[in-house]
Amino acid sequence: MAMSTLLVSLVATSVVMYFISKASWKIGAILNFLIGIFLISYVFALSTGTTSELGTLFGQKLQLIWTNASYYFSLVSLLVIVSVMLFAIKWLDSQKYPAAFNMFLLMMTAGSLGVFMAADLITLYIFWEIAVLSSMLIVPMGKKESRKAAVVYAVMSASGTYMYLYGAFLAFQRYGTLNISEIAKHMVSDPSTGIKATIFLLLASAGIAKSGIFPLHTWLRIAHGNAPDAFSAVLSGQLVKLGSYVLMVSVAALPSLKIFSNIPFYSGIPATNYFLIALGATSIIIGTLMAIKQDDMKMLIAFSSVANGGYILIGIGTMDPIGFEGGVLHVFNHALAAAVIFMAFASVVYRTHTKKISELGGLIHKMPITFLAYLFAIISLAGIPPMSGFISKWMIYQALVRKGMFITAFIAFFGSIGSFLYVFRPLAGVFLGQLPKKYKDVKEVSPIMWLPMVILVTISLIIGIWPFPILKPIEGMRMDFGIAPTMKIADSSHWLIKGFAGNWNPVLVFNLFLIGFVIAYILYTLFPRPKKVDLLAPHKKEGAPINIYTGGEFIYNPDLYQYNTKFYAGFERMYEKHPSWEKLLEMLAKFFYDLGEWVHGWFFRPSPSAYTFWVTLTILIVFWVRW
Amino acid sequence: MVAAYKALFNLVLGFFLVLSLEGVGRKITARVQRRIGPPWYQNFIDVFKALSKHPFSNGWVFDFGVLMALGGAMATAMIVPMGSTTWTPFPNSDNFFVIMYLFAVGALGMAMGMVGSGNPWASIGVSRALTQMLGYELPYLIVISSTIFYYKTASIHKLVELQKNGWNLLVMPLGGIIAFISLMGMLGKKPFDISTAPAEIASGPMTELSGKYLGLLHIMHVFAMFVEVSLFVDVFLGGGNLGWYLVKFIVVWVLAVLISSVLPRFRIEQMLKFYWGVPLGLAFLNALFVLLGWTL
Amino acid sequence: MRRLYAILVAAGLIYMLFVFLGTLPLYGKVDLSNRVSAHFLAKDVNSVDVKKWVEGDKQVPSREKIYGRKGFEDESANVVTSIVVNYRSFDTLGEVTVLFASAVGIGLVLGGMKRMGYGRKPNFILRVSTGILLPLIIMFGIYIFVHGHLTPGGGFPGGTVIAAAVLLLYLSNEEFVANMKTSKSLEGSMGSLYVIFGLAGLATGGAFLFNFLPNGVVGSLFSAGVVPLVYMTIGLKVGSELSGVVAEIHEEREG
Amino acid sequence: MISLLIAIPLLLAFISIIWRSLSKPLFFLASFTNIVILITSWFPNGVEIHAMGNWKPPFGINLVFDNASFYAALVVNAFFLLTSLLPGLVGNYGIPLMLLMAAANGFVLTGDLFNSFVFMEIITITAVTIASKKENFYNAFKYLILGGIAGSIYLLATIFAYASTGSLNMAHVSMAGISSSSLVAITTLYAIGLGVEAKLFPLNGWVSGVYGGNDLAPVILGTSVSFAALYMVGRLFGTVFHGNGAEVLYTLALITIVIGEVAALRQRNLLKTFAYSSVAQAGVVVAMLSKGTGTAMGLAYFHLTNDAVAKFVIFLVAGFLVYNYKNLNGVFKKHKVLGASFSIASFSLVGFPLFAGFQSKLRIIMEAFSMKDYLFPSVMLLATLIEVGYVVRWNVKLWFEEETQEKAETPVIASTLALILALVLITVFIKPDIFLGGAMKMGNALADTKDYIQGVLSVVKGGM
Amino acid sequence: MVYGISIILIGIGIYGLMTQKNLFKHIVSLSIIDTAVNIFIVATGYVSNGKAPIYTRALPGFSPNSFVDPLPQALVLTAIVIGVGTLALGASLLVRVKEKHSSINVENMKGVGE
Repeated sequence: MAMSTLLVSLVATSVVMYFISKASWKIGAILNFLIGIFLISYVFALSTGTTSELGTLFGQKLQLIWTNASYYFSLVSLLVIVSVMLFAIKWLDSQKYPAAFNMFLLMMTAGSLGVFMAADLITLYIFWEIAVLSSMLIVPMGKKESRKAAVVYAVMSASGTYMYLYGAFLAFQRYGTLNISEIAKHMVSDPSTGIKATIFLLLASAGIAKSGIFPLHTWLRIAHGNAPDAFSAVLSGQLVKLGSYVLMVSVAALPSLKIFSNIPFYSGIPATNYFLIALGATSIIIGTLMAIKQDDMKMLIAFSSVANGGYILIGIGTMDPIGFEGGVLHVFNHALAAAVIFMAFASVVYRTHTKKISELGGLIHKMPITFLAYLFAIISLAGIPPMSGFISKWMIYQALVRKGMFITAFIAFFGSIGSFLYVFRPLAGVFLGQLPKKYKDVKEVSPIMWLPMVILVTISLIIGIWPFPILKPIEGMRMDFGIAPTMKIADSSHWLIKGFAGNWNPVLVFNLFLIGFVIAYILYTLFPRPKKVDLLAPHKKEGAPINIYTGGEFIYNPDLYQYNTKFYAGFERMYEKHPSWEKLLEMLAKFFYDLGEWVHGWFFRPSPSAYTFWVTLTILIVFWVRW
Repeated sequence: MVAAYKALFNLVLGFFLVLSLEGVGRKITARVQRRIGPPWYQNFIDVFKALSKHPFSNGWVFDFGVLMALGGAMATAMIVPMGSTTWTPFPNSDNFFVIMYLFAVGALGMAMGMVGSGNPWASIGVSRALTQMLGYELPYLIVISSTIFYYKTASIHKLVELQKNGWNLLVMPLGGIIAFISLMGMLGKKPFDISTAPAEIASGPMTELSGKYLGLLHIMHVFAMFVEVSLFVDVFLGGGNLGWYLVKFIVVWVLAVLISSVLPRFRIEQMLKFYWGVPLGLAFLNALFVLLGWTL
Repeated sequence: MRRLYAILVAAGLIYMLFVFLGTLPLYGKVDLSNRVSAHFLAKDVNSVDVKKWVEGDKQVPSREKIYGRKGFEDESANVVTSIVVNYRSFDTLGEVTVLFASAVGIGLVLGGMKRMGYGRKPNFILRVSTGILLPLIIMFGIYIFVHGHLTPGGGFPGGTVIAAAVLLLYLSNEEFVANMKTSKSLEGSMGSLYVIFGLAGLATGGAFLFNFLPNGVVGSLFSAGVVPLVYMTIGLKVGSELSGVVAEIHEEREG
Repeated sequence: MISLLIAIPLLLAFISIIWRSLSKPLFFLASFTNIVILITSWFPNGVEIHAMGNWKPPFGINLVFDNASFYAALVVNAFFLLTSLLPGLVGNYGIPLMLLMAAANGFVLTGDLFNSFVFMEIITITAVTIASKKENFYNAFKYLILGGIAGSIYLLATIFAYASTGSLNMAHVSMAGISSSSLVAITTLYAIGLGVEAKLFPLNGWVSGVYGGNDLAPVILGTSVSFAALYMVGRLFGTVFHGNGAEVLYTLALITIVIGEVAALRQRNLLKTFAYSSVAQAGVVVAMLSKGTGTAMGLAYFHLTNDAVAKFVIFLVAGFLVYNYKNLNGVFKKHKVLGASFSIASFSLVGFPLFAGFQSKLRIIMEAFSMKDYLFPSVMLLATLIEVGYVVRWNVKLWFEEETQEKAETPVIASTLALILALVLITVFIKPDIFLGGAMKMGNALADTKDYIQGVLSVVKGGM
Repeated sequence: MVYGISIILIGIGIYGLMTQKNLFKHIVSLSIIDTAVNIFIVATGYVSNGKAPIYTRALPGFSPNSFVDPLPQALVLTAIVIGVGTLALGASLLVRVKEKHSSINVENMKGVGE
């Protein structure tokens, strides 16, 4: 099936899916999942270089092309989406609008795939909007706040998108083509730096908005935090990656190093890229600091997505071979980790109906599989071996240190260590500690819901040990974009990943960890067996006290013996009175509202007298100007 | 196969060296504070005693966390080069960042296991420990980054080799000092023992530990300290053959103990403000010097 | 302050219009031969070569005698009427429609039910003189629109005069209610008649509002083809329409 | 034949004043006949004129039937036909609607400046009448005053044109050498006079009150009449005055776009929100018209057609909702078909892909860029951004908020119509030629002054 | 002169529209503008020493510029009627405005918030 046929029929199918789901949403969800599986197999079967044509739009051919980048991004997206589709088969029974959810999820899938397949800027835009529109319609299916979230999301996303559109047409006006590779060629030979930089930044701004980079990051909190729970996994794991893709297109597919070689800023990185890197760095700081102080677990991970978007941008922005690979690989890592985390949270919310960390605790006793999935996901998110998350962070550090970008490196380190803090907060507050009494009858979610999490975590672990399959398309991408094409970073024959300053062997490191663990286990079994302490004693028997150390006192209410409110109070206090960008943007929105009020009050509401005044004044001004 | 023996040797040496040095450290502290103090082998006694007692387990995550902590720490200890290429078990994987992050596995395991005990004091302790990490790691990583930038390698044994003509401490003294201050925090010595703070939060993460759990975590702690001090010795003091390496190791240790024995404990914000003040600034200054080529 | 701004703006507008006046020919110094109206006056529109005319050859004839002759394309002695009802009859249809639309609008807006009283008895003189004046007024109105193509006046003034008669009735008699049904029927049928005249022109002459009746002698009563007929329908229509408006304004809503 | 477009509705209006109850079927009959007449004379592809009373131009009044006026008349009458299918909406207003239809047709078809003034006044008066439905008197009155002033200014402009050319015929005026200062005076006055009906800022104060005041006014005024008014902008400034005064329109249009969207953003009344949106879209169209080339104008009318179709759906649905529900939260849960049509139409308005608005907006931006105009696209995109804000907000509110009220009866015809039009919007995305072909012909016809003059002044056809 | 008067009348009408609080005075002002414009139109057709464009026994023939321009007069006839229509509709609207908002003074009207 040609790519164009696939996309068109996917969009059409999504509408059909609504009516199927209307009859039975379960069948719809299962069909969705099967379509997802089919798409994965389809993606595997396509060979790079395949092209397809969607049609013509105002004299421009809408072309699709399958590249390494398309393969990689599509695969990552589909992994996330298909997992969520599987997850949704059960999870949807807690939702109000299952039919619409199925429809828009499938439509969004089509849109995302189209974005990755697009060979020209306008095709990209079309599918981009399809993805945005359909996802925007899923967001408000959540709780009350999600309505506002949808609006914020739409506006933020649109602000990036329209800048992109402007850039695309600017490029078209100047170079007479919309094809990305053609534009790249023209831009290299274009002498005017100003226009090139404008086009570059305008194109990138769509990515900035979508992947939650600094000035336009605020929608992530509200949208990811309030969207239907399972859909947050798609938002954070997949949709945000559309932004990363566009950033990659604008930085790498249009070879920014060559295009802007006349404005180097610092260690060979052009000022334009450096600007993006600075934005990425700011995002890391904001994302990390804000994530640390969140009590709403979904918002916490939403801010973490801001920070991780920053990593991706920094990695890609350096255009250093290893940094680029790191940035691109981070897309995969964050996608999987965020998807699992959000699905785990969705499971928690599914059972407990709250997403406040301070209202939860001790769920490990009830939902161990969810807990484990979450645990491995945060290990990956925090960039700790042996999960795959480490590889990309390691690569990004390599690039930063090599380029001598110490401030950026510092911020990256800050974000990385900060991520330990924030991922630990839900771990401690939701899963560990004391189980509140009201949740004593909570059960683990059904296998349909935990299976996708486990699968994704397993993939992440396997890639952490043996990353070469995923590094292969990334290397291919790097070759396509001509970033140090002779360099080889992933050396699968020696099981090595080569950095500029030292290599490492993921298999070896994993084995060492395994050996350490085995030794520890041997030591553990050598010594006397422990007695079990029943942490759930107060839940099982009315009037039983808590079994752990309480300073000699008797505590009967486990809810009281839980530390999860203001987990990092000591640190949070230090930046309580931080300036808020979100407030600034809200002020901007309010400004427009007030302007509307003003306009309405001055020009539209008044009596005929005022109308007359304006008409006459306008005549006079026109007369004054023209005469 | 040789590599495996070397790695094993790392473990053995690390265990005995640090455990005895801990004893020595207690002795020194006692002397500074005009006490007699326990014998130098007291810590061996403590560990084995703890291991032999019947413990209580607070659930599977508690057990799992302890194992993960110990496993992670040992895995890291196996990679760390001891002063020279000869004593580098895995020359292809001794990348600084790999060591740093592998090290974090142990820390995470411990934190998870301890919070899994269900005791809020443990949670508070972990929260403090993580915050402290945010404090000391940043100046440290900047300094190490500038070192890597300067020597163009992140591989520890190559760094050691490149210091043949002069210690890194002498190339960038500022960096060395900052790294040492960070090392104090890493070791959890006073004034940076905020996370355990026995008198405040009932030993923090260790609140629920008993018997062999206490022993196993002590061993984990031993390996952790081994890794931390070794890294400092390798990166700043030029390593040297095994003998020299041990001497440097002991000197760094004793220095740290001496400093910590005369200082009281910071509060958590004080600690952050301290690290993000002068040390971080100086670390950036150091980085600037490196960039400009103003090294000694 | 408000008045000051108003004065300033109004003064600005006046200034602007004065400046614009500069683009117009001076008052009274108009050269009619440059304008289309020259040919309306000369009644030779159909013989003008448009191609040459637009290029500057104005072809203005000088005619010794028009009054009392026949054989022109249009025969109303009143040139304004010939423009209004013949050359630019379409405008007039629009004009009729405006009035109609406005009357319909008033009906819809006011939509009253019963006659509104003035609250005091009409004056004796008024009551008595109404009876004397009414036929005169109506006759005068009819005269005006019947002679529209000969003298100043026409359907609109005539209709208005007739409506004035109805107003007089309303003023003089509190009980008087105009027969709306009749007036609406008259209004509607007269309006339709105008359109039907137009359509008849379309049918016979191939153009909407074509003057399909034979012309007569300029200056005589039975001349100018459909012009007097149209003016009569207009007169009746306007009369009934404005009477309707008068009636509607005198209605009030229950409660 | 084309004079029937005006004559039939007029005749039927006059007849229905006698038999009031017939007004609704007669209205349908009139619009249906008009559409049939138009279909039988599909795209003349040349300039055909109908000289009234056989008085040849420039002396008599003539109707001009070319691609431009055909397409405009088609759109105008189509919306009247759609409206006539909704008896509940028409109510007592059958006669004003017929008159409005006649006037709009006359306005579109006429080739005479003064005649266009007459029709504009009929439009104003009938529109005021329609605006006063549902006791919306004060707003109707404001519209009347503004319309009156605009009419006076339009009339002044016409007189200036007559005084300096000696003719009222558009073709003649456009070819007569008018001195440049005189041209400035005329175009300034025309810009202002038309600006009121074309909803240009700050002459559009009436819009929110009139469109927001009842259910009928926006449906017909926001679609047909606004199309007719904007057609006249193109005719006057494109054909007759060769783009003189375009910069005035351009500037006013840009301000209009921003102001309209900003005002819409802040609105809490559904009808008024989209009334302001209509203002902004008129700005887009006028800005594009001011470019003066055939392509630009064609795209402008393409956009306007899309906008009008979308607005018809939106106002239809919104009118139904506003007058049947006190609280609009989540009403679409009860009226899924209406909701889907509304959403599709509003998304088309924004210009999301899959809907017609995308085709026109993108083409417009592209065309503006190709003319090296960088300001207009940026203003338009900024406006679209604001538009996204309120369109999404309304959609979310109407679909997802918790509903509170009992279900009102679903209007079957309105739902069907809305759905069909929504599907048309999707079809136009796939096959833009449905609207684009005609609109481009219209644009080219408007831009081709020479052809127009030739057609009107030398090929004198009495008949037809 | 006539031009001047008509233009000043337009100004007066505009001034009235802008300053008056009573809505009926708005209609009056609008009517003043209408009238002024009509005067203006007629003035554009004036030819010095031109006669009224009616053929009578006294004026049987035609030569250029012997009559005043009849076309503006015809236009004015139409414009006047249009003005009347506007005026009548406006007045009837005001009747209902008064009923609904209890006043036709802009400042005292009730319920015209939005």
